[in-house]
This record gives sequence, structure tokens and C-alpha cells, in this order.
Amino acid sequence: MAEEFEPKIVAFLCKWCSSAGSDLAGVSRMEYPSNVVPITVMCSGSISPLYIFSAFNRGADGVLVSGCHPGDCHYIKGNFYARRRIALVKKLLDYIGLEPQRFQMSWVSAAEGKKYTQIIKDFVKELKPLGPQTKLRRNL
Amino acid sequence: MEKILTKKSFPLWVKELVSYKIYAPQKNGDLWNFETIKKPESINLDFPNTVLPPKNIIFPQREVLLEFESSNENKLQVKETLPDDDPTIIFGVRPCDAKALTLTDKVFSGDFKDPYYWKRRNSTVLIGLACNIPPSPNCFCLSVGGSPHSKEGLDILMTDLGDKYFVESLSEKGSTLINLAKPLFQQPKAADKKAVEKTQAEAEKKITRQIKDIKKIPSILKNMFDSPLWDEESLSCLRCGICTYLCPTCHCFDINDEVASSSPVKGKRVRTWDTCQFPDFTMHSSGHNPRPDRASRLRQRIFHKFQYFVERYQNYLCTGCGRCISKCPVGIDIIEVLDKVRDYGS
Amino acid sequence: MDHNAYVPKLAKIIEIKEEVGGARPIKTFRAQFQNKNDFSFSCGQCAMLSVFGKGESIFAISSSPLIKDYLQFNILKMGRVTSSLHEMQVGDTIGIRGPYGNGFPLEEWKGKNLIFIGGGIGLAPIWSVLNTALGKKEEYGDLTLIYGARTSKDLVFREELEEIKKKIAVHLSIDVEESDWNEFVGFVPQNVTDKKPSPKNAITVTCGPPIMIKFVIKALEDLGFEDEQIYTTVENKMKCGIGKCGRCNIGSHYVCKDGPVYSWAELKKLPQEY
Amino acid sequence: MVNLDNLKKEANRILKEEKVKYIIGYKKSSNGLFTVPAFIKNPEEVEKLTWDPTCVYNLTRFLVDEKRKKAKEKEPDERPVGLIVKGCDSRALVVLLQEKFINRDDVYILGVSCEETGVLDEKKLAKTLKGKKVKNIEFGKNDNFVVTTKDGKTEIPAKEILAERCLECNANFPVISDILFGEKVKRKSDNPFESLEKFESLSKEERWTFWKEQLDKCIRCYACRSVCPMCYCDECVADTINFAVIAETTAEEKAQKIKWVEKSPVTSENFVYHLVRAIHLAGRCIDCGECERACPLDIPLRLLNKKLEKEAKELFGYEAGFDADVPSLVSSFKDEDPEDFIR
Repeated sequence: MAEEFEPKIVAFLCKWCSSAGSDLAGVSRMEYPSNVVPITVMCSGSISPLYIFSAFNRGADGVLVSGCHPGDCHYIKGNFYARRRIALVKKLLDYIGLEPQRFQMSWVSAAEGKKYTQIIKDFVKELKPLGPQTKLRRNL
Repeated sequence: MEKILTKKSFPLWVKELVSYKIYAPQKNGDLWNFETIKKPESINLDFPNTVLPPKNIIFPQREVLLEFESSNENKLQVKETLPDDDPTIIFGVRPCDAKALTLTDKVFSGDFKDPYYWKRRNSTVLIGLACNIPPSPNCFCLSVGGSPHSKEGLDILMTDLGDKYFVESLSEKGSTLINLAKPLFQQPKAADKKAVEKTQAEAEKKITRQIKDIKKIPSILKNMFDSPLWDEESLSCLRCGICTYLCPTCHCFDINDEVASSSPVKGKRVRTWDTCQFPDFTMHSSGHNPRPDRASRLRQRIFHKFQYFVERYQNYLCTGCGRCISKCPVGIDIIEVLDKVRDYGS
Repeated sequence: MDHNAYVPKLAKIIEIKEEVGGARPIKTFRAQFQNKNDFSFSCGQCAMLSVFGKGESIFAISSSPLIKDYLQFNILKMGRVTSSLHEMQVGDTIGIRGPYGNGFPLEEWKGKNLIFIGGGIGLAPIWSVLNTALGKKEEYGDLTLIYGARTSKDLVFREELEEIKKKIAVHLSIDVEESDWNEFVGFVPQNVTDKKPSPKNAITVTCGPPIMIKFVIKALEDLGFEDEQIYTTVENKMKCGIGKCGRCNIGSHYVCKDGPVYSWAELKKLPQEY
Repeated sequence: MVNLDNLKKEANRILKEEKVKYIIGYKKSSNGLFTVPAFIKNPEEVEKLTWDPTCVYNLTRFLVDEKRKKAKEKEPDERPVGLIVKGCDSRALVVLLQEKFINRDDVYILGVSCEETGVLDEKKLAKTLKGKKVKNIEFGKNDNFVVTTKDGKTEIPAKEILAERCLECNANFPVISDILFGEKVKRKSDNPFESLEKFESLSKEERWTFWKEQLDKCIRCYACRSVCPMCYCDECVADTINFAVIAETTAEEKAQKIKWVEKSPVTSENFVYHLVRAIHLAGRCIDCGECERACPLDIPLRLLNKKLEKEAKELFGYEAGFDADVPSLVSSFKDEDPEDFIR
């Protein structure tokens, strides 16, 4: 039998909340799928849409952007900017025909290790039936 | 060899050529471009100019030159990746576009023969279609040594005579294709030949645009390198690549490594079209740029076509297809520019 | 099928020497072909070096054609390819294709006094021709080297220069005063004016930054040199090295093929676009 | 109606009084019907200026060149440039002002109102006339264009040959100007997103098939970004080398430049380029339609930008090019911005 498809997820996690949240999940030995390539960034507001397109271009099956809850941003309002920008990116990707499930955003605080694992679990579950992302993948 | 082929028989001839890879102009939206043909009957030779000349079949915009891969022991392997030499036919080549290939032939020959170009070039048969009506209002082939029924560079020239084609074989490659379906072709009658002559003479009259006194241009240009004309004429230039990418004679390229994995290294060395109209074309790594502005880049395009190439290869690097005029988003018109060059000289 | 000029031959780096450190570092590389060496070149010619995955760049060959064991290049860290070359170690593999360009007409210079004038990394193409002439010293007249850099630390081949000083006249210079510097202080063109080389039966070869070349030529003209006695090398951005990709042209000349060596008499007639 | 004589009079005045360096306007091309951008330096050349339905160019784009040129000059001429703008072009100007790319003093704005019409679509015109050669074309009455061919004058309803973006335009007079020619008449467009909504109703896979087919045509001539007044970045992610190189730029900086997009015109690379361009124009694109007009391969680029224009309006109540004093779409937010998509 063919091996089950394991989606590759690129997760852009803000240093102060979501990355800390994923660390908490780790040190608390919570179990969750190992499909994630985490990339820690200073703030969800610092994530250029280019990073997201590029992640899909280099073969990500799914991309997650995660930042602090509204009001909790270390830089006061970075995640509010991110919210706007990501909304537009999401609409655009959906518009050109990429499966909308492939691009997600979440708020995960440093205390929400559990929430983080749940988000990843759900994400992997949603990506599996979609199969590999080939639309935007570079195949040179 | 001169033959007559009825339009009814034309698809039957194409059917006999199925062992070849066949390209012909195809309509997509409002645009025509050369595409591969699956069904013989889908060839429609009643088309205006294709947006892109057929140069991208011989000299594709992207060509993989070689592949490289390093094994775990840090042993590097390099593999040359020459294109297939599948026998190929291009139908509906305009005489200007065929002539253009004779010019790029010169560039890709010489001391260093370009194997990628020649592998495709040698395996391709060019079947031309004479232009009874100029396919573009900006056609000016007559000024640059061409004509709407020029045979230069073609293996076969077809002339539309209403319900039939007058088919002239111009090379062995061409004759082979006709011989594959001999019974379909008839001997032309004297009237057919007359009709061809008449059609061709009329076609020439329909070309309205011209570069006057073009012979004077190269020597005038020689003294115009520092003219303020280039600033003037390039004021509206956007520095896009349309004029050169759509040009059947422009052939400049870039070479880059496209990497699939950086450690261990694995990737391809790729040649892509490039253009003198992009500012990075000549920019040194130090930031120094010998052609730093639009004026110098427009000048380069004009000089390359009407001075440098003439000096090097005794031909204009232009076949008068008019694409650069028709498609320039700001209406820069090479004929107008050359008119001003000529005025400057007198 | 003809040889495919785009496919480089593989070569191993056998020696790396740091010539200049700091913000504009220069290293000397020696490379040996993996297979039989049928690479024959003349002084002043160039080679296209590949760092696979990063790309290609063209460099003057700084070793003499008299040396068959290796090719030598002096490389200033400048961009993508040169930065990766600077990170390479002895034993690493690079690609080499060429030789490209015309080279110096050294044969025609027999019996003449040769004056080499270099600035910074511009010593690289000079090094090849200088050493070749030195190897057949009896065939030429007096050999002179006038060479300068921004500071004493920016001079390349410092050790070798000490050796060469024993054989020929060497006039060094640096742009600004340094405490233990005993030679000329000032720009290379000023040093040329100061040393007043004689144009009699002489040929000069000048390589360096464009601005230096410009003023050296002026200095030489003032000293009475004819345009035909002044040789220089031109560099432009190159991709193919074989006169096809279309970007290195000066007028109808492709520097990669018809250059990089020009006499001032020839270069003067071309558009000043380099 | 725009009175061309008045426009010329004003152009003449500002040149004579040396109030402007030069004027960017429209003139007839010497070979035919359509206009081309004109750079008028002397009062004697003012006669060349024209205004007709073929004035498609967004001349605001040339302020980018002007700014770059001026930056290189040692003693720059500080006078403004005279610029002729339509409604859409003026909105581009507002965005450049909003982004502080230019100053208000850099430009003397000669506004022309499209009133109830706009500019035409060359392709639509050619189709309507079935290949007949046009000799002249001008604005007529009752929302008609008067087209002269060898058969004489005919009136064609503007609607039939107007550029698509003009049909969807609801601000067809300059929002900013120093002097305005023509009336501030609002064209009634029922639905500014009509063409877009037709497309949006397709299924996800149909949309993908459509965009793949369209973007596969791209030859990366970069006419779309070259013609765009908003694409003024010194260095674009699609460029493979650093442009912003100064003497102090280190080799490492140059070497570490990420190649986000390969030069190869293949699906994956074309998508990154066009997606980045679309998102970078979100809240900035003012729908002058120049990218789509310039594209030699007829890629419907407006459909990409229009989508984000619509989302900006619907999600955030933001419209580009109307107010230079508000913060831009992506440098602002509201507490109540939607977040139903966030987990």
C-alpha cells in the first residue's frame, strides 16, 4: 500500500506568542503531527505576503500564519496589520483557485500550547484529502 | 519545384506529415500565436501577424543548458542537456520571420556554434505563407531588404490563390515534404504563375510604411552616438521588454543557475531571453552601469539593428515585421526614430 | 557534433591565498582541471568560472601560459559568484570554460620596452603578461611595473612583488600617506607622471578601474606616448563569453570575443560605453 | 465638454510664465489616429497638445521618471511639472502624494474630465469597425464617439467601444487639480465590479484553470509593472540583481539577495510575480487599466487588481486614490476589521 500523504506545512510564528506557544506544546510533551516547518518571525505583522507565496512556490502544501491575540501584540498593533494583510492574501489565493484550506491564520498565545497542537492537528487533517499542492509549486 | 495544392487537399497533405511535430498559428482569444497542432484540419492559414514570431520554437525563452548535481562525496557531475531533434514543421511562417532566422543564424554560428539553437534549427522545416495583405498596418519589410513574398530562410513558400495554394519548394527539406504526398499536388498552369505574379505585385503595393533612404542610416548613426535625439525619443520609454521580446531578430539572453537543492547542490543552468531594454542587462556587480538610462538603451536597440549588426554581419537586424511599433505601449515607432536620424544626417 | 561551449570543464581548487583582507577582500585561486588539460590560452585572455548553483562570472587569467599545471585567478569579492568563490576551500570543484577574448599581442612586442601600469585588482591580467615576458626576458627590452592601490594592504601579490623587484624596476604607490611607506604616495596616474617612463620603443599596458585608466592614458599622452603604444583591457558584464548573449558590446565589438585587450588607438574609435 | 483651446491657452501661459519645467500631455502620433505621450517644453509646441478618446495613457507614470532624473541632478530645477490627468490618472497622483513619493509642489495639475464617457479600447474599436481604417475620432454629444472613416462620419455609442475600466469607473473627473477642464459630471456605472463578479461565480477549479492559462502566456516583458505609476520600487522582487547598489554595498549584501522569482517564464514563477504585484497594488491600484492595455499577450490583469480593490472596499471600506491625507490600506486597521477567518 502506498504511504499516506503527509502534508508539509510552513508555519510563520511570531516570536512572542505563537512560537512560545509551540515551545510550550513541545516542553509539555503534547503530541501533535510533525508536519510543520516552523519559521519564527518577530511579529505576525512582519510577514510579507511574498513569504507566503514563496512558501507555496517552494513546495509547501499548507501555510500557517500565527500571531498574538488582538491586544496582546508585543509591538502593540502588529497583529492588527497582519490581520488586514492576511485577509487580502487569503482572498487573493482563493480567487486564483488555490484551495482555501491551504492557507490559515491563527491567534495562539504563549500559554496556548494545547490550542497550537489542535490547530496543527486540524490543519493536517484538512490538508490530507487535498493531496500535494502542485498549483504554485516550483518544478523547474 | 513549383506545385499547386487545392485548399481542400491542404489538410490531406498535413495528414501525411503526422510523423513531424507540427506548429501553426492558432487563435487564442483575440491573439494568434504558434502552437503545436494535433488535428490537421485545425490549421487555419487565414491569420494576421502572430504576436510572437516563431523564433521561440527555435530559440525558446527558456532553455536548459546543463544539469549539475553533487553527490554526498562532494563529487560534482555536470550533464549537457541538448534539446530533442524531433523533426518539426512550422506552417504559416511569415517571410519577415523566416528572414529573421537567417539573421539569428549568423549570431549562433561562427567560432562557437550554438548546439542548442542548431539542433532545433536543423530539425525544423519552415513553410512560409506569402502575405497577400500586409498582416499588420506597420509592416515595412520592403525597406529592409525583404518582401511580402520573400523566400529567404524558407523551405517552402505558399501563396494563397483563392481556392488553392501555389507551393514553391525552396530546399531539399521542402521537397521531401511535398514528395510525401505527391498525388495531392498538381503542376501549375501558366495562368497560376501569372496569378502569383499579380498577387505578389499587388501585395507589395499594399505596404504603406517605409524607411526612406535606409542605406544612409548606418553611416549617419555612426556620428550620432552622442546626439540629444536619444534623450528626446526615449522620454516616454517605459523600459519594458516588449519591443525586443516580440522582435523576430532580437536574440540576447541571460544565463542563470536554477537550484533545486543547495546542499548537496543540484540544479540546472538555464538560458532565458534577456533584453537591452532592462536596466540590469549591462549593470556590473559593482553597481556601475555603462548604459544607465533609457536614452542609452533606446540608442543601443537602434544601433544594434542599424549600425553594429550591419558592421558585423552586413545586414540590418530588422525584417520590418512592425511588431515593436504595433505593440509598444507608448507608441514609440522605430520608423519615426529612423526618420529623425535621417533628418539629422541631412 | 561541435564542442558545446556552454559546458564548463570541471576543475579542482588546489591553492587559495588571501591577498587582501578587509571590506574589499581579494583572494588568489589556483585551479587544476580534473581531466587532461587541453586548455591553451594566451596572456590577457579570460575564463568563465562556474560555482554550480550560484552562476558564472568571467575573470582574467593571471597565471602565465608558460605554466601548464594550473590556472590562476585573482578574485575580488564583489557579488554572488565571487562571494561563493571566497567561501570555497582547497579541494572544492568549480567549472571553467574558455579561454575567451583576444589576449595581448605579445609576439609583436618583441624587442620593445614594456611598461606595465596597474591599479588594485587590475594587476591580474598584467600578471600573466608580465610573468610571460619575464620568462623570456631576453626577447624584450626593459620591463617596468608601476602599480598602486588604495592602501598598502590593498596591494596584491606583495610577496611576489618583492621577488620581481630584484629583476625589474617596480614603482609602487598608495593613495594616502602611511607611516612606514617609503614609496610614492598618490594616485597611479600621478606616479606615472612622476616616474616619466620614456615612450621610446615602448609599449604600455594599463589595467585597473576605468577612472584610473582614463587618467593614466592622459598622463601617457602627456609624456609623448602614441595611441598605438598604449594598451588596456576593458571589462563589461558578460554572460556567454562567446559573443552571443549581447550585453558586453562596445559598438559592434563584443568585449568577450573581440576584446578585452585594446590599444588606445582602437578603443578611441569605439563609443565610450563601458 | 473639455475645451481644447482653453487647455492649450493654459499650457501656453504656464510655459511662457515659466511656472513649469515642461508639460506632460497627449499629442497625435505622427503615423495615425492614436495619441502618444507628449513632453512639451516650449510654448511653440503647445499646438501639438490634443485631447480625444484615444488619450488612454496614465501620464502620472512619468512622474516616476521625473523623480529619478531629478534625484541625479546636482542643481535640479525645482519648478513643478505640468501634468494632464484624467480622473483615474488623478487618483494615481493622489496615491503618490499619500505615499509621499511626490510632493504637491512637484506637479501642476491640468485636470481633464472624461465627463460621461472615457477613453476607448483600441481592440473593441477595431472589432466594431471590422477592420475599416479610422481617420479621426472625437467626443460627440449624447455619450457618443464620432468616428471618421473613409465612408464618412459615424456615431458610435461610447458604451460599445469604451475601455472596460471606463465602463466600470465611477469617478471620471479628476479628484485633484490646479485647473479643471470640462465638467464634474459623474458617469452612472451600475456596478463597478461587473466583469469581476462574472468571473467570481466560476468554481475554484475553473478559476485555477483560467488563471493558469492566462499567466502561462506571460513572457515577463514586465510591461505591466513598467507602465504602472504605482510600480515605482527601485528594486522589484522579480529583479535578479540589486539595483540599489551604492559604493558601500558589501559583497555579502549582494550575494545574499534572495532570488524570489526565477527568470524562467514558467507557471510557478509567473504566479509569484503576478501575485506579488497584485498584493502590492492592494489599496493602491486605481484601475487605470494600463497594465492590461500594455500586456502584449492580453492577460486580463485588471481582474487581479480589481479583485483586491473590491475586497478592500467590502472588508475595510477602503477606496484608493481619493484622499491623500488618510493612512493607506495596509498601514492602517480598524478594531472591527473582520477576523472570522482566523482560528
